[in-house]
Order: sequence, then C-alpha cells, then structure tokens
Amino acid sequence: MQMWVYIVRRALLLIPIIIGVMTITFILITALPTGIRCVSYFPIPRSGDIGPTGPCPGNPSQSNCPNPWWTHCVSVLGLNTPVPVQWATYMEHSLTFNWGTVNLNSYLSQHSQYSFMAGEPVTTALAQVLPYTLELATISLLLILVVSIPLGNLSAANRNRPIDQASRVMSFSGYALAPFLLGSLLLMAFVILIGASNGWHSLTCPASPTYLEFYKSWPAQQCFPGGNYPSWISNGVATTPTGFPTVDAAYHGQWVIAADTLIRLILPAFVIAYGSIAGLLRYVRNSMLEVMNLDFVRTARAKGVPESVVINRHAGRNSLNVTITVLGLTFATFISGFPVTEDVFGLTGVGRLLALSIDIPFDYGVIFGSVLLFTYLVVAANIIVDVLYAYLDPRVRLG
Amino acid sequence: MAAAAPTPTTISPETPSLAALLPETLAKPLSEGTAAQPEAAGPKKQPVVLDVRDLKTYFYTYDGVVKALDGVSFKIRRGETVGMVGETGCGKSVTAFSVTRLIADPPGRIVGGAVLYRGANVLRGLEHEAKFKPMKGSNRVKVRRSFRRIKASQERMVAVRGGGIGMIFQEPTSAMNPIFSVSNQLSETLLLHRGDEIMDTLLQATPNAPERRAAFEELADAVRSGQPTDNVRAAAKKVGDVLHCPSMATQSFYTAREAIAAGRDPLPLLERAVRRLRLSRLARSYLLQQRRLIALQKELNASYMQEMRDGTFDHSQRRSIRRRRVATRYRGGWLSIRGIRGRARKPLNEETFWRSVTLLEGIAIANPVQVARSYPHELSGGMIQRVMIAMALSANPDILLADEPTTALDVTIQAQILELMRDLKERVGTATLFITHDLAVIAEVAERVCVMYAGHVVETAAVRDLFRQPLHPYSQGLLASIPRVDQPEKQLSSIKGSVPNLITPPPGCRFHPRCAYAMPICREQRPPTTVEGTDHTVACFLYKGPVAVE
Amino acid sequence: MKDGTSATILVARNLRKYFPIRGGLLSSHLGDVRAVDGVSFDIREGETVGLVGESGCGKTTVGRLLLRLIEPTSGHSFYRPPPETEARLNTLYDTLRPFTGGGDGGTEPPLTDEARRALEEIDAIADQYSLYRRSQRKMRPLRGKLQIVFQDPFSSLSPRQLIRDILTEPLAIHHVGSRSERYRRAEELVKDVGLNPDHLWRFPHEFSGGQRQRIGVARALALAPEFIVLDEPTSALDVSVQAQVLNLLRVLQAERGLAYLFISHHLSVVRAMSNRVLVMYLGKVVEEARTDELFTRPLHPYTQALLSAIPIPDPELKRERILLKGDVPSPAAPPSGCRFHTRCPAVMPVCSKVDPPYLQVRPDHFVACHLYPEGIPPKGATIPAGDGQIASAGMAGAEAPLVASH
Amino acid sequence: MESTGTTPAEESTTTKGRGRRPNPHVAQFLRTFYYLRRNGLAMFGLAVILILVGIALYALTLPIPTQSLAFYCGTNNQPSCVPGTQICTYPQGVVAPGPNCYQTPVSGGGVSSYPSIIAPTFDLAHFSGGPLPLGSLTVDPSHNAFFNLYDGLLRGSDWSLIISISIVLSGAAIGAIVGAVAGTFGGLIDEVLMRLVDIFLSIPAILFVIVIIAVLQVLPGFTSFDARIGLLVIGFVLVWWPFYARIVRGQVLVVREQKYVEAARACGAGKGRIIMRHILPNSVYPVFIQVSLDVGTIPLFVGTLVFLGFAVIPTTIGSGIFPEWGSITATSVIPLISLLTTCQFGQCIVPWWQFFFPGFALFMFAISVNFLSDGLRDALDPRLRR
Repeated sequence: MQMWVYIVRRALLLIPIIIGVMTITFILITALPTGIRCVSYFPIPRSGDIGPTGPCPGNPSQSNCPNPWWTHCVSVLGLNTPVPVQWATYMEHSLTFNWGTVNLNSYLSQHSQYSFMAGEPVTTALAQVLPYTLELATISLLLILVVSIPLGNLSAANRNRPIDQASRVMSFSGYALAPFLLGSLLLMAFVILIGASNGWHSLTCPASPTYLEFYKSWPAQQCFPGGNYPSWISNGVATTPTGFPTVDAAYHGQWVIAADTLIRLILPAFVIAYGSIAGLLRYVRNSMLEVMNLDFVRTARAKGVPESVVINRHAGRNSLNVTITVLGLTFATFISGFPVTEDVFGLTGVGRLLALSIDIPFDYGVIFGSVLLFTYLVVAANIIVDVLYAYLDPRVRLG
Repeated sequence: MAAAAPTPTTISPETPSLAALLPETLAKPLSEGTAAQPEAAGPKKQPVVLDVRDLKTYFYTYDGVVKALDGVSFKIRRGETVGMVGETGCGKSVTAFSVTRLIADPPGRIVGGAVLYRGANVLRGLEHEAKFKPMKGSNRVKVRRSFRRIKASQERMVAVRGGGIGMIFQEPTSAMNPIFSVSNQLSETLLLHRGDEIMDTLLQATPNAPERRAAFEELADAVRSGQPTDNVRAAAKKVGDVLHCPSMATQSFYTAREAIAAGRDPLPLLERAVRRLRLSRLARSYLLQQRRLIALQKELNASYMQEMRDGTFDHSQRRSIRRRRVATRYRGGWLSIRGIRGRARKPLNEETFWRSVTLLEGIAIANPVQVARSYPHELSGGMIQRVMIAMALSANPDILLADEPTTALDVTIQAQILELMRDLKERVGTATLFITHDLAVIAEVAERVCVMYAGHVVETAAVRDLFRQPLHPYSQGLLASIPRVDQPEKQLSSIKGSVPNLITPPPGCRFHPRCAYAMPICREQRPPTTVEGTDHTVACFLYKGPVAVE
Repeated sequence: MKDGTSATILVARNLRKYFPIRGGLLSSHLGDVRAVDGVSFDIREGETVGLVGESGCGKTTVGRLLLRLIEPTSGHSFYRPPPETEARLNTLYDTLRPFTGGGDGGTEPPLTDEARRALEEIDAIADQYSLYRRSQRKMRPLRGKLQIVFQDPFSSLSPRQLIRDILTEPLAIHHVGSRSERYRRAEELVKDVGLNPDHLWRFPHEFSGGQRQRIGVARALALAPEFIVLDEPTSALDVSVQAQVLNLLRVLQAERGLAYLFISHHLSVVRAMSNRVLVMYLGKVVEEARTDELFTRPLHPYTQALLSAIPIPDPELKRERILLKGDVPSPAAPPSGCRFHTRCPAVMPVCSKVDPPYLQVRPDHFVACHLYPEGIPPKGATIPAGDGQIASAGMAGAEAPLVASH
Repeated sequence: MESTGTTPAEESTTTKGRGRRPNPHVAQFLRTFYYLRRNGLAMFGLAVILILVGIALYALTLPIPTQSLAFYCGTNNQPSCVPGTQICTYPQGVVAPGPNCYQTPVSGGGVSSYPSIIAPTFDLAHFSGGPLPLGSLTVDPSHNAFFNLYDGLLRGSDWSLIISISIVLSGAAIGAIVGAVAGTFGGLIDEVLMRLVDIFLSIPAILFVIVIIAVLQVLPGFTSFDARIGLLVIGFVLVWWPFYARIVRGQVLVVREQKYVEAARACGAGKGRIIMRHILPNSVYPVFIQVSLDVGTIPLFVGTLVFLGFAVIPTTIGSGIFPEWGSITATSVIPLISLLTTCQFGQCIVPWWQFFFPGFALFMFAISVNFLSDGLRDALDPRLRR
C-alpha cells in the first residue's frame, strides 16, 4: 500500500469520529433546558429577562408577552423542529464555527483579563487564548520526548539496576500525582523556598492587572522589568503578528519579556508533562526490552556491532515506533491536564477558560466550545502520529 | 535465463565466485596460539580454529538453575564442517550462543570452561564476572553480577564476533532488522569488517583514467551485440580495473544492461555512474576520518585479542588508543552534523551499496539490485536466509556457526540453501558448526558430528562412522527413530520417555532413565569420554576405551 | 482403491477456498488468496490419506474445510453418500470436469445444457448429503464423528483448563452421560493414550510436547469419531518422541478402524503412515496415488523434485538432485496455466497457457501435468509419451533411494 | 507397545511432588502469589492497600459525628469570636497563638470566600483530636460546617474506595461485554462498536466527565448529595468503559485465533460457550490489571473535578457522610492557592498540613495500587515467568 493511500485512509477514518463527537455534544446539549441553551448561544438581552415571556412593549406591567430574544433563539436553533433537523442545524452551526457566545459568570468577570470577552462569540474567545495553550503544549511535549525516550532507553539498557529502579519509581509516582496536587506542591515549594527569600520569584509571582491585559498570564509588577510596559501594548491590545506571547515579545525585540514568559512556562509545562513522562517512560522501557530480545538485535551483535550502536540504531529505531504510537494514544490524557494546570498557575489558555467557566452559573457555551477544541487537538495529534509512524516503519509505508 | 525466470532466485552459471569478492579468506595466519593446542589427532590434520573445553552454561530462573550446558567439549578444525545434532533443549543453540557470548544475561550465565578461538580464550576473566550464592529453602541461586566486568568482556567480544566467528540463525524472517533495507544492513557489516579496504579503494580510485572511455565502449558493444554474459562481465570487470574500483564493475554491468534494455545510449549513463568516484573535499575528509577511526578500532581489537590470549594487556596503549579515538571524533565533530554528514557519506554509501549488490550476486540471486533495495518483509524466508549467509561470510570469518539454518524452510528451499552452503564452502572454505535436529541434513553437509543430549556431548565421530555404527545408545535410538523415505518397511522405533528437565537432571549419565542398557553405575556417576577408534569418542559406560585427553 | 469395498466417509469435490485480500483507499476487495482451488478426493473407512506439500500450499485449509471449521467458497464434501449416489456423483463430476478445470474463470468453456443439468442434480444431492448445506444444529452430531488434532501442541490446549475439563468438554457439549460418567470416560481416554489418571488434575503447561499431543489425540477420541484430520501432528515434536505418537496413532486406528487425513510436509513420515497420498501445490492437487506407487514412480515433476529434495540420513548415499528454481509463487497471484511451470525443470510452452487436466494415467494414479496428456492407457502399456523427457530426473528423484535401500 | 506407556522418565519430568494435589486451581493461585511475593514494591503496595481497607472498615464503625463538633471557636487568651458566626477577627498576617482560629479575608465571593487559615505551630496532639483541632477544614463558604481533618481522612476512606471501585467495576463490566462481542462476532458489529469506542476515547476523559456532569446536574433530581455522588459515578462510567472495551477486544482477537478455540468449535461448541468458557477466561487478565490500576486513579480524577469547582462533597456533616480523599485534598488546596496568590511573600503562613495529609493519603493509595498491579502484570505474564 502506498504511503499516501495509508494517510488518506487514516484521514477518512477521522470523519466519522468528528461527526460522532459532535453528535455526543449535541445529545448533551439537547438535554439542557431551553433557557440555558439560549443563554449559552445568544448574548443576554439588555432587559435581562431570559424567560419565554417578557414584559410587553405596550405596558410593562404585563409580563406575559412572548420574549423576542427567546423566540429568535428558538427559531435559530430550530428547537421546535424534529430532532434530526435540530441535529442537522447543530452540525451546521458547529461546522461553521458558530459555537455560541461567552456570557461571563461572576467568576470570570472578576478576572480582569477575561472581562473583555463578555458577549463575544465563543470561537473568537477561544482563538484568543488558544496560542497560549499551544505554546505550553509545545514546551511540555518537547519536555516529554526529551526526558522519557533517553531515560527509557537508559533504564532498559541496564535493567534492574539502580537507575532503572529509580525511573520505575518515578513513573509510578507520575501515575499517582494528580496535576492539581503536583502543581500546588511545586507552587508552594517555590513560593516558600524561593519566592519568599529573594527576588527570584518570577516563576510564581502574582499578577498585575495591566500587565495581564497583554499577557493574560501570570507575571506580576515586581517580576516585570521596571514595572512599566512595552510601548507596543495599547490598552490591552498588543500590536502582534501572532497570538503567541513569547513569539510576539521576541518579534518586538523584547527579549527580556520573552525570556520572562518562557520562565513562567517552565513549572506548568513540567507539571503537565510529568504524568505523560511517567506513562511513556514505562512504555519506552518495556518496548525497548522487548525489541532487545528480538532476533535481529542478536544478529546485529553477532555481526560485531558495538553495543552502543546496537541500542541506539537497531533497537532504538524499532522501539521508536511503539513510543510514537503510545504518545498518540495517551495524548487525550495529556490534554486533560491543561485545565487544572493552567488554573493552578493562573495561566491564560483554553484550559483556564474552561476551568473558570465551571462556576455557578455555568457558561455552557465556553464549556462545550473548549471541550470540542481540545477534542479536535487530540484528533489532529493522532493523525500526525499515524503519518510519523508510516514514515518510520517501511512495513507500513510499503504495505 | 535469469531474466526468463520470473521467480527471483536461480542458481545460474554466470554468477562470479565469492572468493573473488572475499580476497585472501584463508590467508589469515593462524596465530601462535594454535601451537598451544594439543594436536592429538595426528599431523595431517588441519589446525584447530575453535576449541571448546568443558563449557558450562546455566540459566538462573525462578524455578531453579537450568543446567543447559554441563561440560561440553569439542574442536573445530580449519575448513571442516562439524554437525551438532540433538533434540530440543539439549543445548545445541546454547552452545553456539555461549561461544559468541550472546546468551541473554540475565537469566543465562556461562559459569565455566574455555572457548579458545585461535588461542584466545573468549571467556577470559569469566570467574570475576559474577558471584553465586545459593538461597536456602529453594533450589534457586542468587547471582550478583559485576556489570562493569560484563560490559568489558562484551566490548572485547567485538573483536571476535562477525570477523572471527560469524553466525546464521534459525528464523530468517525475524533475523533481519525490519526497518533497514537489505543493502543497508549488508553495508553495515561491510563497513564493520572491510571498512579500511573500502575506504582505500574509494580514496585510490582513478575516475578520470583516460582509457575508461575505451572500456565503456567495449562494454556497451558487448551488451549491444548480445554476447554471452561472461564476456559482458569480463568487459565490465575491465571497467572496474581501469577505474581501480571493483564495485564499478558490477555497477557498470547493470547500468549498461538497463540502458540497452531501455534502448538508451549507455555511455553518458556510465559517465554519470563514474561521477560518484570523484570525491568532494568534504567526502574525502570524511573518509579519512572514518579510515582513521577504523584503524584505531583495529588496534583496539588487536589489544583485545591479546588480552584474551594471555590475560594481560598494555593499559597505557589502550588508553592512548581510546584517547586518540575521542580526539579524532572530536576533531571531525562537524562532519556528524546532519546535513553535512549526509553529503559527506554519499560516495561511501554508493560504494557499499554496489559492494552489497556484488555480494548478492555471489550467492546466486538473479536480480541483486532489486533485492538490495528491498526491505526484509518483502523477501521470502529462503531469500533472507541467503542474504544472512552472504552477510555472515562477507566478513570472512574463520568459523561460521549455523544455528538450524534450514529448519524454518521448506524441503525444496532447504535443498537450495544446503546446495548454496556446500558451494560457498568449496569456494570460501570457512569452518562451519552446523547445528540441527535433523540427522538427515547432518548426513548431507557434515564431516564430523557431535551428538548432544541434555547438555552433554555424548558422542563425536566422523559422519560415516556415526551412521554406520553409532556407539552411544542415544545415537542408536535417534538413528532408529528416523522415518526413512527410502525404507518404508522400516519399523519406527522410539526412545521411551522424553527429554529430562535440566533443573533437576538425572544423576550420573543423564540418559540413563531412557536408556535400554542402563546399569547401576549409570545412576551414580557420569561416564567419562572414551576414545573408540580413530577420532570417534563416546561418553558411555558400555565402552571401555582409553579416556580421551582434553 | 476406487473399487475398494470399504464405505466412503467423505467425498470432497471441487473444494475451493478463496480468502479475500482487502486494501487500497476504502479497503476494497483487491483479489483472492486461492488457498484451496478445486480439490477433489475421497476418504474411506479405516484408511489413511496423506496430504503433502510445502507451506502455503493449502494443506491445512483443506483439513479445516473437511471439518467445516471454515465455509468453502464453492464445492461440496458429501458425508457418507450411499454407493450408488457416489457412483452417480462421480459420473456427474466427470461430465463437469472440462468446465471446472482451471477454477480461474478464463479458460473454461461456457456450460452446455448437459453440464447444467449435471450441476442441478449435484445441487439436489448436495442438499441431502453435503456438509455445507447442513444447519448448525444438524451439523452438531457430525462434529463428534469428524475430529481434528492440531499441529502445535502448545496453543491447542487452553492454558486455564484442567486436562480433565479439556477432555470432558466435548462430552459435556454433546450431553453424554452424567458428570461422574464423563470423568470416568476421561480417565479411560487418558489411559488409552498412554498417560495415567493422575495427569487429569494438571494444567497443560505441566506437560512435555509429546504428552500434550497425546492429550490432543485423547480429546479428539472423546466422542468416538470415525474420521480424524491429523494436521502435522508430529512436526513440532522431536524425532525420538515423534515415533511414539505415530505408533499410538497407528494402534488407535487398528483398534477403532479410524480414518485419517494425515497432513504433513514431512514426506518420510507420510510414507510411513498413509495408504494413499495427495500431493498439493499452490492450492491444487497435482498428483494422487497409492503410497508405494507414488514414492517409487512419481510422475509429476513437482513430486519428483520434492522426493529428491528430501535429505536421506545416509552419508554414503550420494544422489544428484533436482533443484527447483526460486520460491513458491504467492497464492494471491498464481501463475497462469500450470501453476508449477515457473519452477518446473521440464517446462513446455503449453504449460504457461493451459491448466493441465487431472487424469488417471495409471491405475489409481492421478496426475495433472501436460507430460501425461492421455488418460489411463491399456493394460501393460508403457508410461505415456512425455515421460522420456524427464526420465533421468525421474530416475534421479525416485529410483535412487530404492537402489540405496537394496 | 512401549511407546504408549507412561515411563518413569515422563513422571519425573512432569510430576512436581507425587500424589493428587487437593485443588489445582488453588495451586495455580499459589504459584501466581509465589511470583508476586518476589516483587518487593508489589508487596509494599499490597500491605498499604490492606491497611487502607482496614482503616475504611474501622471508619464504618465510628459513630456519626454530631453538628456540635463543627461549632467551636476561640479558647482562653484569644480574642472572642462573634457568637454564632465562628469568625475570629485577626489583622492579616499575624500568627495566632491558639490552635483554633479562623479568619476570612475581607474581599467576599469567589475563591476568597473560603477561609484562609492562620496557623499556630504544628502539634500532633491538636491534630489527632480536640473539639476543633488544628487543620480543621470547612467545606462550604458559609462556615457552618467544619470538620476535623483526621476524622475526614478516616471517614473519607470508605467513600474513596466505594466510589472508585463501583466506577471501575461497572465500567469494566460494560467494556468487557462490548469488547468481547466486538471481537468475537467481528464484521460490521465490530466496526460500529470500535468506531464508537474511538469516538469516546478521542474526547479527553476529564473534560468529558466535566461536560456530562455539567449537563446532568442542571436536570431535576441531581441536587441532593447522594444524587451528586451518583452523578459522579455515572459520568465516570460513561467515560471509562471504552478503555476496557478496547483492551478486551484486542485480547479477544488474539485468543480467538488460538487452536483450542478451534478445537472447541470442532467439538460443536456454540458461540456462547466459546465466549464464556474459552475466550473470556483467557483474555480477562489485562483487564484485571487495568482495573486495579484505575482503582487508584479514580480518586485523583475526582479530586481534580472538585478542584475545578464541582461540589460533589457533602455540605451537611451531620449526615455522617464525609467527602472522600480527593475532595478533601482539593478543598484544602483551593484556599491555599488563593492564599499564595493574595498574601504578601513571607508574611503568610501556609497551612501545608491541610492538604499534605489527605494528599499524601491519596498519593500513597494510588502509588501502592500501581505497585501492586505492576507486580500482578509481571506475575501473570507467562513470558516473564519462564
């Protein structure tokens, strides 16, 4: 089978998955009461009444006239049509990125960096915070690969020796430490040990509102060089090519800020990566051990290939396939670390938005939107992994 | 006719002799170590290249200590084929892997004996590698390994494996690395063992020799006029000679053939083919660096051999070698940067590719270029087994350990492989240890036979003697139990019972529970190996011959 | 033994099993692996039929088809048809032969009315006797009568079942007797295959290969079968143990009048065990004859090559052998015409075009090869023309062993 | 006929100790345990788990604490509390001398509506008992229910076990059935079911649970605490079964090809019998291991949910229902973080014990379950045995 055929096949397999995911969300949404759906979909009217009926335009004393907001909502979402039609409407909406609007609950509105989002469409809100999440994701992915693969090979290469034991215990602890626990532990550690003692607390130091307007992140005045802001930020809107804070800072030549932002990402990236590292480490080790028992490794040794080459070239390349696959499989778990971590460290991002929107009253628009977004990230990651796999393994590439 | 046959392999007369590809295979001087060998078997004999003495290999499992090999001794003389036969679990393969120290460790460990390869004891320093402590309350033994020493000894083995002792394995399909192409894996072996030679040819090739055009013309004419393949090869060989690059012969041969087949003018193509010999400065410096590294590795191997031979070695010398290696690597560090390395290696890669094609020709593969480009999963078992053989022999080892090379193959393919091995043996003359459970195959290939049972060698004899008059009851039983296609009326007998488990092997002679002639003494003590007739030894109390000298 | 007195248990006719190959963009049906392509033979009471061939030639698939462990693509195997029906079937299939020759649609001429009628009649008979027309519940009683012993003694016994449970399960399925009676039966079985009742209380992993194989045989015997497919029963065993199992099988056959289909790639074992031998190549039977006949006078070049390729445990005996070129072609894309022509030492132009008919060229000796164009010759006639071409090969392949053994 | 006769050799090879063993299945189990016993980590895990189970059982016997436990404030030489509100007024950042005082930050609402605690020096005596000992914790902003961390841990243990076990088992049951059906029947059924599994698996688990709970909890009937626990369980089960389904199916596909299954078919065994007698018994072990892993993981996830703000913990202590460890940990972490983010460095004392002890319990539980299940995997894997 040609490689492109393989890839296209994988891509085609994604279509039912995406449709299925949307269908699930549709089922859940339809379970919601109409009022809540409308609130999650349309900005709350000035009058503030969100019932089916409202005060009549004629005399405000009566309040049994049909609420135009309500009727509009019902007609747009097709709530009075049969379910299949509703489904079709929903699919159309979600495929055209019409995912409803943000209406802030008390919790969100407290955090100044989110206040501007009120009444915006969910997709724009998400688009604004997505770069932050992606930046974090990239760093923690790098962390995962850089740590787990060499360490796994190492512990496989000298099995049952101290380093192997150590890495095993580490991987176990990774399973047993929830991100919120690990995160707050680290936070506390750094605040108490570092932050309190010297001025070195840009890792964790608290926020300052104006600065947040640019970063929507968690550095504070005293962390910020000189406490004043780059000239290229005007009332919270930065003149930036990309949404990625580090990239932007670098683009504007603000290396200090860029470094500052990166430093802030170290701890959260570590927290997110830790669980995945734990999982991957174990898989790398086991697959490495399995590969090293295979005949062709023995052949290589019998040929007189030095041990280091045997491990890195012959065994390593083969176990890499397994590693990649596992990474794809565990990507969903990896993703689900974001809401908590971003919440703990107060970083801006899709996860934080989700975490904040889970507060009475729920902001269903944001909840569904961000979950869909995360799911699509997972799906995209999976197809990338498939392509990589095909690239790495001739048995797949050449069928 | 190769083209006529739609199936890939065919034993065709046109294939060049492998000896041509493997120069001075037999020219290796046997070191003074062999003089130390006791030449018990008379002057006319060839010198011993592999001498295994009282080899003990145990597996320390949870259930207990599996005494897989318990004092195995045998000799292999230069150029001879020794068959090793026995039932599953008798330790045939373990022997082979112990000789090259490829036993999976843990759980396995070689616990005693000596393996003398050309006078160098491969197992030197074995006793320091691990400490054994029996655990009370169970028949298990705790093994405390000194990983440092084990690592060192494994490093030493690099000097022996491949170049000295080559191996072929049972499962062809799983014996090659699935993600590297055939040529890639052949090249690896070539670079490991013939690297210096390859680099020299590349560095000394004369791509601009004026007389090459004439050679090209001649080759082109030879192909065009449809002359017999031998003539074409001769012409191609001349091209190779002119350019001082033997692999060019193969390349030009195929280039010209394809060009004519495609109805194009071969000359420009040949010119382009020559281009790979015009080395850029980058490539040249890369080659020089690699050349140097290989030379250092050779020095290192020499010192390893010396260490294995007389237990000591010159520390300062080895340290200096290591230091120089590091220095060379460091100085050429820029050459290992991705993009640069790729370009720098290009000539080398092409050279090794065409050399591996030549090798494949040598083992009678009809379309070697395709096979070289393909990946293992695209080839049949028989084909891969051929490639494995080529790979093992390309390093001209003194000894080839063939571990059940035909067991996984069909009868007709097995016939092909045996034919090939016999053929190569005539041309290359490597000594072979042929391990199999099939006495019939032994009868076909071997000159001497060791019969193994439950980790002991119970009988050793010239193949004819063994089949004419097997002495050991086990050998007799084995021979009697083979169904023979040419003797249908033969009543199949069998040895009662089954192979004992080696954790708690029967005391004394391990065969006595199944032996028809078992005597009381068999239960008490292990029978000594006695000499019965010329070069025929047996370990059984039934025979009272003189005890064989170790 | 076409005129043998013993009744026929199974009449297999034109068995075909194609495994579809899926792939491409939408995993569409690309083609078929023709594991079995038009195989016909009979199994009679108390006889052993050998089935030999290289790996991938479809031996095992034939065995599984006979037990209906897989459904065939086409063809029938009739269970115990009455003699006259059997005779009728033979004539019918003879009329059909020219039409069902190649199996790969191209070569066959369009059906004549007669052939069509024959097909209909066969269909009618099949409804009555064919295994594959039976419903599962009507199949069940036959399951006991047709049994199988597998090649791999390690994967053929469930690792989490006691031997006792393994042996009593068939009885339980067929509701034979009470629990205690079943246990008693199991003990008998274990004794029959030469183990002792103590073994009932063990798990499979506690046994050696030979013993496991005995247990496999015991399970097959549990329901008093009349026909057992032996799928390479000894190829996983050591030589010294193999003889034990073979002898056991012989004894059981003698005691209970079992019929065996002995599948193996090991010709010497087949010769030792069977009365008749079928030689398969790429899903087709190329030659069938009585054992001694086949081994002394192999007609098909493939058979000759196969015979000559067997290593003989005798260093003195030096034979020049027929070396076949290359590997077995993939059954997914079998060569046109005679499937052997790509490797055949005696290949002729016709071979690559026409699929040779399957003819009886000597009494009870069937061959599918263009070297033997006519059917059975008059008595006492020499081997038909064409044999001369490969006489030497034939000699080399077949006669040499005889010489050696004299 | 020597070939068909049991020989002493065979006996010696196969019999380990002569005579009938009482029950081979017991022997099998003992064998497994024998392999498990070598694995130090696994035994450690086993020990810890047994202890925790013991604690849980003990907690069940404890009397239900009365509301009065929760109402306490101020001892002598401490500023008096406003009666009935249990709020001691302290200037921020001052270390309290006594153990038991609470102080709410000025700003109301949001995170800071949880009390941040000003801690006295750490003292085990206070920790273990006392009317309102050190490390006491509130579970809702209105401060009408405090409870002793020690009590909480004790009584939370059984909930932790009950919740996670019920979730995992029901998930495994569904998954096993789906996987077995898909694997055995194959074809279209397999295709459909596995696509469904893929869909479920492509939604990150936690987020999926969040969405489900977020939706379900607005529905009528999910208001009471028990209902919310039920909600939690439902949400997790809905998300968890696909994992097991995938594992079981993969295993079934392997087992289905085994010769002994074919032998059973040759004996005329029906599909049901084959699934129940042959396929499931031989493919259940990986699921078993996964289950044991997840038992440890679930409380972590519950904690995460609570941390994200789902109130799945009881607000009425009087009912005798205590939050499980995940919830306790999360609840104690939240004010901590707000404290860290609001107070000035070096001036606030971080009540680390508040989440350290529940967090440690959680961690120990999860990690020992991991040790145990890993040990089980090794012990049950034939390749590692041999």
